Amino acid sequence: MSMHIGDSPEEAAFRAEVRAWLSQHAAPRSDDGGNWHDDLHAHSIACKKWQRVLFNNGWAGISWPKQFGGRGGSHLQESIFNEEQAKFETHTGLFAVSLGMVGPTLMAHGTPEQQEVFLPKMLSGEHVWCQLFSEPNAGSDLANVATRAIEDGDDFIVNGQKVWTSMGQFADYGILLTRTEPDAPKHKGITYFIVDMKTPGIEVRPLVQMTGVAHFNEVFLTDVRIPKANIVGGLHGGWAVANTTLTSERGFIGGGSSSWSVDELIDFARERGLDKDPVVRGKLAECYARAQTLTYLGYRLRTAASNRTMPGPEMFVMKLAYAQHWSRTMDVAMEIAGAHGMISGDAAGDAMHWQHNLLGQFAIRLGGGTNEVQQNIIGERGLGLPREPSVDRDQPWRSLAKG
Amino acid sequence: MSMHIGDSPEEAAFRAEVRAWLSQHAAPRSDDGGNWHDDLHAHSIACKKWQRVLFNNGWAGISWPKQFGGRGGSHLQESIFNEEQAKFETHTGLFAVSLGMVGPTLMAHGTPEQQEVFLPKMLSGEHVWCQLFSEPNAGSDLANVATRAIEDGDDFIVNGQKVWTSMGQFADYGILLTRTEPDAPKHKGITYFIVDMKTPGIEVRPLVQMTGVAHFNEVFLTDVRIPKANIVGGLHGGWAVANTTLTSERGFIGGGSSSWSVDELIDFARERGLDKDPVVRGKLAECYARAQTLTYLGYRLRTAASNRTMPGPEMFVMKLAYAQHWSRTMDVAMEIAGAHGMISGDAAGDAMHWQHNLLGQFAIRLGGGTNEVQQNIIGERGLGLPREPSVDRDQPWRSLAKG
Amino acid sequence: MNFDLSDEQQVISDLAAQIFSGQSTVERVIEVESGDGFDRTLWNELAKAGLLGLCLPEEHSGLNMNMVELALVLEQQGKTVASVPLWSTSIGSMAVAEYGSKDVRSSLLPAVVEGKNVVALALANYGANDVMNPSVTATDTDGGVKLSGGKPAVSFAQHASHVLVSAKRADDSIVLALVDLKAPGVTITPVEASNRQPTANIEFDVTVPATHIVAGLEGNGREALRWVHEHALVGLCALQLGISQGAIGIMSDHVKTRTQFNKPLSAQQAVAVRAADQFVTTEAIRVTTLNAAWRMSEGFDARQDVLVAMYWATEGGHSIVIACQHLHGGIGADISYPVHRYFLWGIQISTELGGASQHLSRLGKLIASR
Amino acid sequence: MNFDLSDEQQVISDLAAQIFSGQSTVERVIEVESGDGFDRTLWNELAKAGLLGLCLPEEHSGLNMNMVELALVLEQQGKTVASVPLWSTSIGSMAVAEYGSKDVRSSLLPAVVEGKNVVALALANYGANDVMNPSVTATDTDGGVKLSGGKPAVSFAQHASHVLVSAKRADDSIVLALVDLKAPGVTITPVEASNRQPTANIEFDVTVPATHIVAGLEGNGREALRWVHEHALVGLCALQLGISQGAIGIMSDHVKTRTQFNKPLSAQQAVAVRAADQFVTTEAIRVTTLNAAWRMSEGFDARQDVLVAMYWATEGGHSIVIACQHLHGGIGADISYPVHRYFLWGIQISTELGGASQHLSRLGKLIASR
Repeated sequence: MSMHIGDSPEEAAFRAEVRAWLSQHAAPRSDDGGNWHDDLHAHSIACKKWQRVLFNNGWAGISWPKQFGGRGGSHLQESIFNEEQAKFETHTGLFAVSLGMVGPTLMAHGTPEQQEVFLPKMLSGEHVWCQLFSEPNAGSDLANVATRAIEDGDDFIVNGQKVWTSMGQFADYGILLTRTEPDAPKHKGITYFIVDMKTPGIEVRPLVQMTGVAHFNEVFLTDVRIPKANIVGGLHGGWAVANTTLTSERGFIGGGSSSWSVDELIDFARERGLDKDPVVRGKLAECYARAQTLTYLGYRLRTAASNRTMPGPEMFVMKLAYAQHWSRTMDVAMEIAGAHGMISGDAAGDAMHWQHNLLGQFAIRLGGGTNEVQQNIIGERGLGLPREPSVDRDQPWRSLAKG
Repeated sequence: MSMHIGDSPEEAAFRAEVRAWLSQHAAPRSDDGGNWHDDLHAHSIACKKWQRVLFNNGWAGISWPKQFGGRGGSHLQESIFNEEQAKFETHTGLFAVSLGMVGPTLMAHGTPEQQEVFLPKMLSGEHVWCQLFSEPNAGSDLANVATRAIEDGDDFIVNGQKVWTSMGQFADYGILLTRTEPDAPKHKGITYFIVDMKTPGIEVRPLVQMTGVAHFNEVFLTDVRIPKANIVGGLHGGWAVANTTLTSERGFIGGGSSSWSVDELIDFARERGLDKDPVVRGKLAECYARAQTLTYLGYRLRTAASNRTMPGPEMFVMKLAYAQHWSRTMDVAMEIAGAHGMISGDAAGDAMHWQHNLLGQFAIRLGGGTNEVQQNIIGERGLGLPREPSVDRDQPWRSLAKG
Repeated sequence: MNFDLSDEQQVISDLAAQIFSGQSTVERVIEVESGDGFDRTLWNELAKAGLLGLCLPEEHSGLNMNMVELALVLEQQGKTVASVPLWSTSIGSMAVAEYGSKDVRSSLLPAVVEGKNVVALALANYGANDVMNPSVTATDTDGGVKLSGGKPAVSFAQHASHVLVSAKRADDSIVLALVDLKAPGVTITPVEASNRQPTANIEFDVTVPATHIVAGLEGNGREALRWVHEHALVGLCALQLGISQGAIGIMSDHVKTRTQFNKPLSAQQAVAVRAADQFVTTEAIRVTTLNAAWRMSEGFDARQDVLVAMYWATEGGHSIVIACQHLHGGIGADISYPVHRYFLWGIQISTELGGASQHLSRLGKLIASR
Repeated sequence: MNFDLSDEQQVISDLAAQIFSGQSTVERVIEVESGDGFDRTLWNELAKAGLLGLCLPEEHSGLNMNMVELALVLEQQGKTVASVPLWSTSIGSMAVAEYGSKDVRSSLLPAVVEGKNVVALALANYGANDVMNPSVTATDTDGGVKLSGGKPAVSFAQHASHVLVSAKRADDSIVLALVDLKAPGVTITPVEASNRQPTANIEFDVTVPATHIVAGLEGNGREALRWVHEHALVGLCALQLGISQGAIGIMSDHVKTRTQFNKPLSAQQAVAVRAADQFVTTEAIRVTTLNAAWRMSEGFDARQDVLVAMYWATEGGHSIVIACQHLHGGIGADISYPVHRYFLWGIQISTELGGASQHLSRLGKLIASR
């Protein structure tokens, strides 16, 4: 098959079909990138509504096998759909965890019953999922989770605290990492559960961020009872399952559609009378170059996803490049914004949009593992550097100092 | 005493005196920064000649006490002298190690006899000194030196290999770090010697660098006999003495006069017709800002040297800022040079000067400890971060794996 | 040559440190933030200590000091992100003392020293924001100057008694006017600022009496605006110096105590190195700010020096607060944790009165056209 | 959509890898460096494998491939810093094949494929070096064009049979001429290049017959020069991609094996992170270079794509070779250790045909004036 960087005739036809359908079912994207930041609740309702439209029209889970209610299409088709969808005023963020992370994990590791019960309702938008992974002392070092799950008859009883649970306040189900064997080394005593968020003992507390909204939550678990049937990947076998979830997350964060584009930034510079400034032009060019690069890195990932199993360090490269691109572009945007860059609220106009994204950069830098975690993985997988000597890999988790 | 950023009236008078003397004894600096890189031998002769002129006129060792043959002046006066001297076509590099590192070390740790024998001839330029510290497996980790010194009557017999010995091919004496107690922890079994470079068993092999010259040397020591009287700082007490030497080196590298200036870079841009290019102007401005910053960091160090003992992290800050400034400026210079930047030799004209400095940046980045070593020290002393956990601090040196 | 603070300067710095760290605790900052955004208790303490008249003439009850001392005090404010209009009040009142008529000086300054008058600064402009090219227009009238037009993002406008505003006549000459914010024809529209300080846009349709035209009646408007601009910039640098130190302090504590992979973050790959780089940049802000403030205090031309300091305060300060925020990981995103305020202030100061490119452009022009 | 190489492209890449890594060992590079700087043995191998006619038409014994395949081969050259004039000969002969008269094609190309003719490229200019504004002047004469003026730093000029040179008429129209380097009126002055490849300045005072005016007789000079320029730039990107990988490979081996403080360098603070960043940048060079080469091969407008790739090849390539050199510590300064050649080549390519700012300026103009 020869190299082809762009749509093949079949892909172009698919794209045209998608665009035609979208233009009938959604409004064109507004200038401010769909400024839904301010009202998460309204956003969540819009997401559910749109997911239902997708599902009813056969566009939900484009790359998912038909047996799970998907369209049975290719990853490439899904990417094309997402690209086109981003040009319309559509709301999708509520299902990022469900479709991007939980779905692939359950397809890979779930029992047939779990797949049958949960996957279709994920696609239809009936169930919203959240991720209960990070803890106050288990961030980059996720394998350090301390939330305890203790066997009790046909159930486990769970106690602990989770943080950075995106959209947790809207979730029906969660995927949950727990410690079930404290005397095993830390990677080997973890169990992965599906948990119904309405189970007694679960309290979700929103965390307000700099942007003024509470995208993330703390989740407290007190004597939460979960049936054994909800274990994914076997008792103490949760680490491998978590890795499937995380790999999906990194791909999502690296390749997700943005709330902004370099074209919009160029327009912004033009409105501010700076598009002829040679220094600003050079900076816009750098942003453009980075955006193009991400496009091609994305093309390469798609090719890999179509032709083979998931590649080595490419996904981590993409995620790092994306975080850099986001942060650099926002710096340029704030320079262009000038005094306007300091004002929030309606008075700020377009500048507000960029400020939101500036403040939002840390979710990109930190989600799916910090930049530093990615860099270490690239060092190992891309350059063959030895893993950083670890003092805690083989010791019982219980014996490690807790931070 | 009130803040005064610049010469006081007394200092201005001293500067005028210095300038008057210099203009009688030296030619103004040429445009290419005194392009002595090509002929080290001629350079070494010119250095000796100039040092003798300084000595005969009472300008050698301005801040050295009179008892050691110095002028008994202040550090500030010495800085003023160096600043003015840099505006003239003077050669001084050969004595950088002698005066900048060995002198201060012997004044602090030498025996009265060592001080009496060596210091005056250092000042007069009769003796050239070199540093025999680094080894193939002891670079950043200098305390890992493996060159062995074994007691034999009134002498020690030394075997080993040293590298990166600056100007070693011209040196009369060297300061030498050796391992005298392999069973002690690595910092505690090191002895610091003065060695006559004409002692049998010393072989100096020049290392040609990218610039085409051999500023550095490898030095092989085979059964080299050194009298015990040449120990500085006591048997096994060499590490503290070495630290005095290194601190002096960092100050020298951070504050030494450069072979280039931002003014020259601006002139270069003007010659190339790029001084009105807004992007180039912005880059020149950044270089200028960095240069000014180094000036004030230097002022602060001088103030500290005049008023108190040597400060905490300031010297390391200066060295890092200097390395960054050098490297950034050379990047800008090569952009300005364009196609000329790729040509060496006479045909290159001014571009050659900048290319030399581009290639020379690694000496600045690595001399006196790599940037990373400085950053770790700043982390400890500036921010109070705990020292990186060391696996080898307290174990016998002999038991450590050798790289 | 002496780069050290004098004993007197050290006293001022210590006094300011004591007041700000004593009064403006994290709890207090949160309390003020949830109120009207002006810490009046702290403001009164500063007045009592004489710090509101630090650089004002003795005849108006001031301490007659200069920009270095003010920088030392603003540095301490930045360290605690205390919400008081010290920067604008100090710079604005200094401009009045330097250029204003006897009338305006006597009416404004003693009340500033007592903490009763608060001055806002309206130097930034709508559009491409060239401070030397004001967007408010000035028209001479009988006995005064009429101002028309708007100024964006004036901090503390809603709490100030006066605003020092720059305006431009049709012939491009410049006027600096001290406007009473209660005067009819002044419209204040509060806006949200990123750093959550009280901030408003102001529209002017007002005639200012000649007594309150601080500069520009006698052709000295441009020079006076440049003077105010340079002092304002150095004030921002000093604030940013404090903000950088505050952010680095919180970050250092975090990386020392936060354990991941069974060792402190500061012992993880790259964390210590990145932290050290922020320290180096802070030192660059420090020495260049002190130098610019000192040259100004001595009456030397400080144009290039101010731009050098501003380069570090914008480019460097920006990267410091981003790094400190980043090194906190998820914890930093929680706004009940204090580091984010330093991030917001740092970003704000990096854009207030122009970003790094703008300062480098001006500096480049100065040095390349020598 | 397919970003993978085709089987045929993979074969070309493997073949090139085998030839370059087999022939151009570190020892051989040193040997060639101490001789005349042209590895003729390797050149003959490349000819035998057909790689010198890779992108030339079949009628002239070429393989009729295009820029992607050439990029794959140049990447392998970069990895081994092999000293052969593959870049200039390929681009120069491709330009002749694309624009040249039948006469010049038949006389030049078959001998290029056989390895007998070597083509140099004289695109850079004295002064501010705008490639589209040649410093050699062209004057039409009877039956040809007279060239006057000089070109700096032409690599392999002293070993080439021909040079493709850009020149400008008084009316600003452009001429591309293939000049016989043995012709009277051509003066070759060898100069030292930073990357130690044979290089010379050339002075022209020569009349080129119309048959050897490759473009510009019929008003297509500017278009042809742009074509050559873009192809030459992508060729440089591909070389830089190889150089970056070579440098990173040596650096990785070093930090894995070099022990300091009783553990490998790669486990020291910041080393692994910095190494990883270089990998990310190399991947950026790779995907943008492949994209630009592919678009060119397909005949699409690739102006912006070439500049994006050049941005990474210059800015990114430059920082990669500096980081790799730096991470070697003192060892890298010893020129008997191979990493410094990658540094020198990387620096050279970063300045050849303009630095990063120049490419960003052009790109900025294109995207902002849409």
